[in-house]
Amino acid sequence: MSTVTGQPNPKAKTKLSPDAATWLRMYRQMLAIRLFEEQVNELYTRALMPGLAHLYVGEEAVAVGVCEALQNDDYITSTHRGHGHCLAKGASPNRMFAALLGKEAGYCKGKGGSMHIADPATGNLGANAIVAGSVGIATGAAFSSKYRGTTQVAVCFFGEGALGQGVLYEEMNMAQLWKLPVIYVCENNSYTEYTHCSETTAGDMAARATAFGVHAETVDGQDVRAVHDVTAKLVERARRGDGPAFLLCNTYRHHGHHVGDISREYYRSKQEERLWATERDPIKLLSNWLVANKHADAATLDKVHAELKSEMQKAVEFAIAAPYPSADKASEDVYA
Amino acid sequence: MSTVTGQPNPKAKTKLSPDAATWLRMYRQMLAIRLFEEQVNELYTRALMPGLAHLYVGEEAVAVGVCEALQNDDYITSTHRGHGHCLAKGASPNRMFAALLGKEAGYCKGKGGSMHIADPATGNLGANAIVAGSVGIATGAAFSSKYRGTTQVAVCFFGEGALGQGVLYEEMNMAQLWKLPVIYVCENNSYTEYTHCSETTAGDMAARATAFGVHAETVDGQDVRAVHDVTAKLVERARRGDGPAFLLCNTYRHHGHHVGDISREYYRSKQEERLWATERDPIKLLSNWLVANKHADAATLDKVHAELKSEMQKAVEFAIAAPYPSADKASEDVYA
Amino acid sequence: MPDTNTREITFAEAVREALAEEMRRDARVFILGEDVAEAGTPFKVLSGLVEEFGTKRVVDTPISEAGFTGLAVGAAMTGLRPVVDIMFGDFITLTMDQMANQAAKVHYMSGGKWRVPMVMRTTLGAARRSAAQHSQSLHAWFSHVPGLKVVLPSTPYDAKGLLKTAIRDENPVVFFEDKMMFKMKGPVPAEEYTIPLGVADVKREGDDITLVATSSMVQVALGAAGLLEEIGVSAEVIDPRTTWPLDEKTLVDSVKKTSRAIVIDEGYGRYGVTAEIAAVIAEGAFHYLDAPVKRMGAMHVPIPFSPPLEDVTLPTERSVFDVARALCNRS
Amino acid sequence: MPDTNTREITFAEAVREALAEEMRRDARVFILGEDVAEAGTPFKVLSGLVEEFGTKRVVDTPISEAGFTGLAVGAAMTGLRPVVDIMFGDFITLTMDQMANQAAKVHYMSGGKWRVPMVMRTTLGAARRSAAQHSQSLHAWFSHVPGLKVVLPSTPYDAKGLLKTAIRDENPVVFFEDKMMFKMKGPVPAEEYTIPLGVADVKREGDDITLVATSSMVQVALGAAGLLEEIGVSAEVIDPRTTWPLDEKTLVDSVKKTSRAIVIDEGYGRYGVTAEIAAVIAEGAFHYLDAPVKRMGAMHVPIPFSPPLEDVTLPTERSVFDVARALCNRS
Ligand SMILES: Cc1ncc(C[n+]2csc(CCOP(=O)(O)OP(=O)(O)O)c2C)c(N)n1
Ligand SMILES: Cc1ncc(C[n+]2csc(CCOP(=O)(O)OP(=O)(O)O)c2C)c(N)n1
Ligand SMILES: [Mg+2]
Ligand SMILES: [Mg+2]
Repeated sequence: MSTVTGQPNPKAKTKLSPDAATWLRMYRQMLAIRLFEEQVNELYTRALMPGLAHLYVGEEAVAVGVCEALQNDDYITSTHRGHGHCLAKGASPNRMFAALLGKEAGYCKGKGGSMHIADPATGNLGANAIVAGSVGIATGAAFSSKYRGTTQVAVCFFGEGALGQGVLYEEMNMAQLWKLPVIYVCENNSYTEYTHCSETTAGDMAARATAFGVHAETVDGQDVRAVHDVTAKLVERARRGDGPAFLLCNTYRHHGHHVGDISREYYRSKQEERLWATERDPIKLLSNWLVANKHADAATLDKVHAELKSEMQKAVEFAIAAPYPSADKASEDVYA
Repeated sequence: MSTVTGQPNPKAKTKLSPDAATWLRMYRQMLAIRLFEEQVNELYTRALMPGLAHLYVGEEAVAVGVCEALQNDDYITSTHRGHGHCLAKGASPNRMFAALLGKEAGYCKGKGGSMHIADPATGNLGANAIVAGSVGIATGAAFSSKYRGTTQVAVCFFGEGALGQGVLYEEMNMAQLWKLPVIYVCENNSYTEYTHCSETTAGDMAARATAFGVHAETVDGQDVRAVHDVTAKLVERARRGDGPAFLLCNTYRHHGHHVGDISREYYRSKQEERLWATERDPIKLLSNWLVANKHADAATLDKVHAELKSEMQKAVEFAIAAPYPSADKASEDVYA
Repeated sequence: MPDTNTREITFAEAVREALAEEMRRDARVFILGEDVAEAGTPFKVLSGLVEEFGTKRVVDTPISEAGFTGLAVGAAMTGLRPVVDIMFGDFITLTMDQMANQAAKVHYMSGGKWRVPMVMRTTLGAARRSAAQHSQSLHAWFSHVPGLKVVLPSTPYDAKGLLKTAIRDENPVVFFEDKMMFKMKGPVPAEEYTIPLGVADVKREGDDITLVATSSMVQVALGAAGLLEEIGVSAEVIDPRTTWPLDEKTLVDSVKKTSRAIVIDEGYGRYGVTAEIAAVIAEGAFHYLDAPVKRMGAMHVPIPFSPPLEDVTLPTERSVFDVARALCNRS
Repeated sequence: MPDTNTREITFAEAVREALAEEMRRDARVFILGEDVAEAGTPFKVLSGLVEEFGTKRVVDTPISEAGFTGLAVGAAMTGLRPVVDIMFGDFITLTMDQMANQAAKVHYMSGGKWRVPMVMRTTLGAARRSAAQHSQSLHAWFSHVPGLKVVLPSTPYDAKGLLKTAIRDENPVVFFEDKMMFKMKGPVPAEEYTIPLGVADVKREGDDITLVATSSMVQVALGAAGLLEEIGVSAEVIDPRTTWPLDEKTLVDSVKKTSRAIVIDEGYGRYGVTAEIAAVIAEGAFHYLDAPVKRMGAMHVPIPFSPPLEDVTLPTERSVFDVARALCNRS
């Protein structure tokens, strides 16, 4: 996979112990997602974006930790909260912003919008606006990889709300029966739209996978190093033919369910939000670690920030300037 | 509930240690189901029955052990293999046979047939020809019972094939979240239509309930006393407000998937069938126990057999003689 | 419509009033769905109900559309009157087994013994820049299923009166609300009223052409009727209000009078609601028609996200006007 | 149809041959469904395939219609050509999200970048005494969804040729087989052939009335045409073969010639396939029609079990004959 700035990923094969350069690349990628999403919020606030968007801010360590353990031709599927996954798998901010604005230059020629970024070039099978809607697709991609005899792995991202959809269990059952190379990554940010997971989720989340014989791991979703390490192991396992896995990542979304969800106190406290934004922010946690371990100094990190900021700014400008598709395009692409 | 011969069940309340008379009544009920099903097979062979039917022969201890632990106003839902459940919950053989022949006197006025016996008078919410199709209905009946403040319990019967349907997990999750008085009775006879459960079911069956926090028990489904004991405990538990349970009953169908499934060796061996029919037959197991423990002698059991045989014979004759509904009835009962 | 004590309220308020009144009247009525309680749904249609009726009767569910719809079927059979909330009409895909194979058939299959008095409230309509999985109008599917009734209110007044009737109905009823209409205001009497299912409403009288329009398309048709008036064409606008039962007589009688008809519905045009209604009119008013019955629905494409693309997929006042003008041979 | 080397084979054999030929031709084609392998499905349509192609390519699934349909979508996107088997058409209820929200939309939503070349084979048709949940003909639902194609073969010849084309199509195609037709025999060439989707077939030529019939109703229409001939009415029988794409021209042209039409389909009559086809004809042949287009479908009731009830819910040769006779003003 490529990083957000387009450099090819030098890893020929997943490494279990990444070096400092790798951690720094992950830092850059996480920050890129953060800054991308801040621009999205801006676009919404300035009424430049049609519709709504669901920001990934706060959850960056999951997408980045996982996708850094994948190859370019490995597959992912994503969700309504999907910008982070798509960027981490190598999408270009230019075409992402253009997609969000409904421009022809965007992924999907303006037809998909925020919730449907898809890109064969980076193995992105598509974000999905149906909760758990892509579980079948990811499992099918893993089936296909095994059938075709490749070592491609499929990663299926979803929120803990998807645990409510029965199809998830149907897929995990088949994945385990047939030992398919698929990793179900559950991003547990504790909330569906406006309801806490304790009101919607009985029993134990990870047990919902192990009940089907699916190997499960739980990880701190704010710790990109931990996410990456465990994913790398699960990817190896899947490539070896040992079958599917379920990775429960505990995380948090800093913003509302979507950009318009501003008054949130009826479902979660400001105090809780503050705690996660300060003590548990994945980017801060990584930058502190990088500095503490002398993998980077503050100046380096500031430079990365400045570079990305200007990159995102330019990407937004590209998207704003890009033309809309002409109306006659509406009836194209229905059938292949 | 009533037994098949129509005597009212004297129990005012579930007893945890049934006496000999109760075991004898269960024997009668199991045998009634067996003889009923043998008549159904006859009707099919003699081409007197429209369509097909799925026989419950071999599984009688489950329906009887469970339903004997219920009151008349407790609910059940049933399946395509549902004759046993309906009879055990108190259905009359006359009207059952009439239903199977599509006669007006049948349950459902001939509209439902073998797979759709339903009867409000005995709390039977209906058999269902969609695998797992009644899991929602049973869970909803339990929701209703709790909402209305009654102590009614709902029992949902299904085969292990229903473990493949995602909706089951959606319902168990809600049942546990809301502590609903519903008991999911999984009749594991090792086969769906023509496929062994090891090919369709990954992981551990009971864990599929406990993963959702649902209390699970496993029982020998050929031992009616064991089935009854554990059900009685689960019913008490549900009435107390302690929530749902999952009861895994290991059992076997002696016949084919349906009456027309004659050549079965491509999916299961004659030897296996013979073993279950001889060593593991629930009726034989109970009659042996009754005699060994001097709760009944052979003559008594023979008498029961003779009585039931003639009862079933008469019921079949009733059904054969009963008139079909007139064609204009086809358009009635679409809307209430 | 009684015109004493009539207030202007929004479509969302009308829905909420109907629910609140029926919940006060009948303790068996309860609401089940995602984010229905404290959040009052993303559209805020249910705001305040949990405060009055508590979480026993306004129940937040997991994201399990099949599961809670099925649960509602069982609850309805055993003495309750569930009102199920499916946030976006696109998600009825997940409930088709519970609705078509269970809810719709229980009464018939049981020979009339069990009943399923439940309501499913859901949405339809595009134009919110929500793309293909959040913009569909799939009411044709349910209209095709015997045992279900299907309601498509187009004004606050109709929404309230029809929803109250739907809740009191002994059958499963699916109630589609246009997402774009929630904030639309209209007159609604303070006193109680209900509207029977199966009675079309003449939203505007006219002589030259009949515009049969449902839900979101009623305002479009009324707008087109206004434009037509400017060129001397008098359009009658009829809202069937329910696709099943369908008030065929009112539709056919109108076309017998006007001799021309356009059927406008926001579902996909092909194999959609417009086909049935057009076929009914073409047969019933055969000898009166001066021109073929025209149909206008959503373009036969998944709804695109990009505004200039989405906008061309839907009938508009202008496109209806153009078709009507051509049909009436005006230039 | 080439008439050299033509054999009489059953509909089931024709389906099986199409699958076997395509599986030999293209290693990406595989079959997924319940009891498809050793059992060859309850209808034995697939008998023998697992012996030739092994369990890698003929895959028994759990009873998870949504699950394995969704899996097929992903497999199709990533280089395979799944043929999904849904045992009874009644169970498509469980796959509506995977088919309508995923399979049908992936290509469009991705701006044409991903493709979903999959086939869903399923059944339709009543009259097997299987009651309401095993007798439905729900192809109208899929016909309503842009992005899907829908095929309804009515003979062994059509079944084979159309299925081969469906498997080679780059889009999701739903293929409905009438359960009562599996044992019907008909001529099928030994040499390879395919039939394009979207081309109607004139099953019988005639001048006085057009009977448009699909799937199971084609034989009924042909039977009725025979009865009509006895009273001097010459009926043309046209089978659209695919409801989407729909060969409107052939249908309309026929009615322009005959001036009368009946549309016969085994789905529920209301909001069904007959509505669309009747509306297309009524519009396209407006100036040629001597009588309203009539529609005949399943009675608008859940299919009952009891034989005398079930029998009256379906169009028959006799009822089609009666309607046609009345339409042609014969007594
Ligand atoms: C099947 C379905 N039901 C409901 C919705 C509406 N919806 C969109 S996002 C969402 C909450 C998702 O929560 P979760 O899966 O935890 O993801 P998160 O937003 O927290 O990342 C809901 C209910 C939907 N898109 N699809
Ligand atoms: C949703 C659905 N899929 C498939 C079928 C076809 N079918 C009927 S019974 C059956 C097997 C059921 O197996 P199980 O649940 O174990 O019950 P058993 O027959 O063993 O009692 C199948 C696949 C169905 N009725 N419903
Ligand atoms: Mg969440
Ligand atoms: Mg079984």
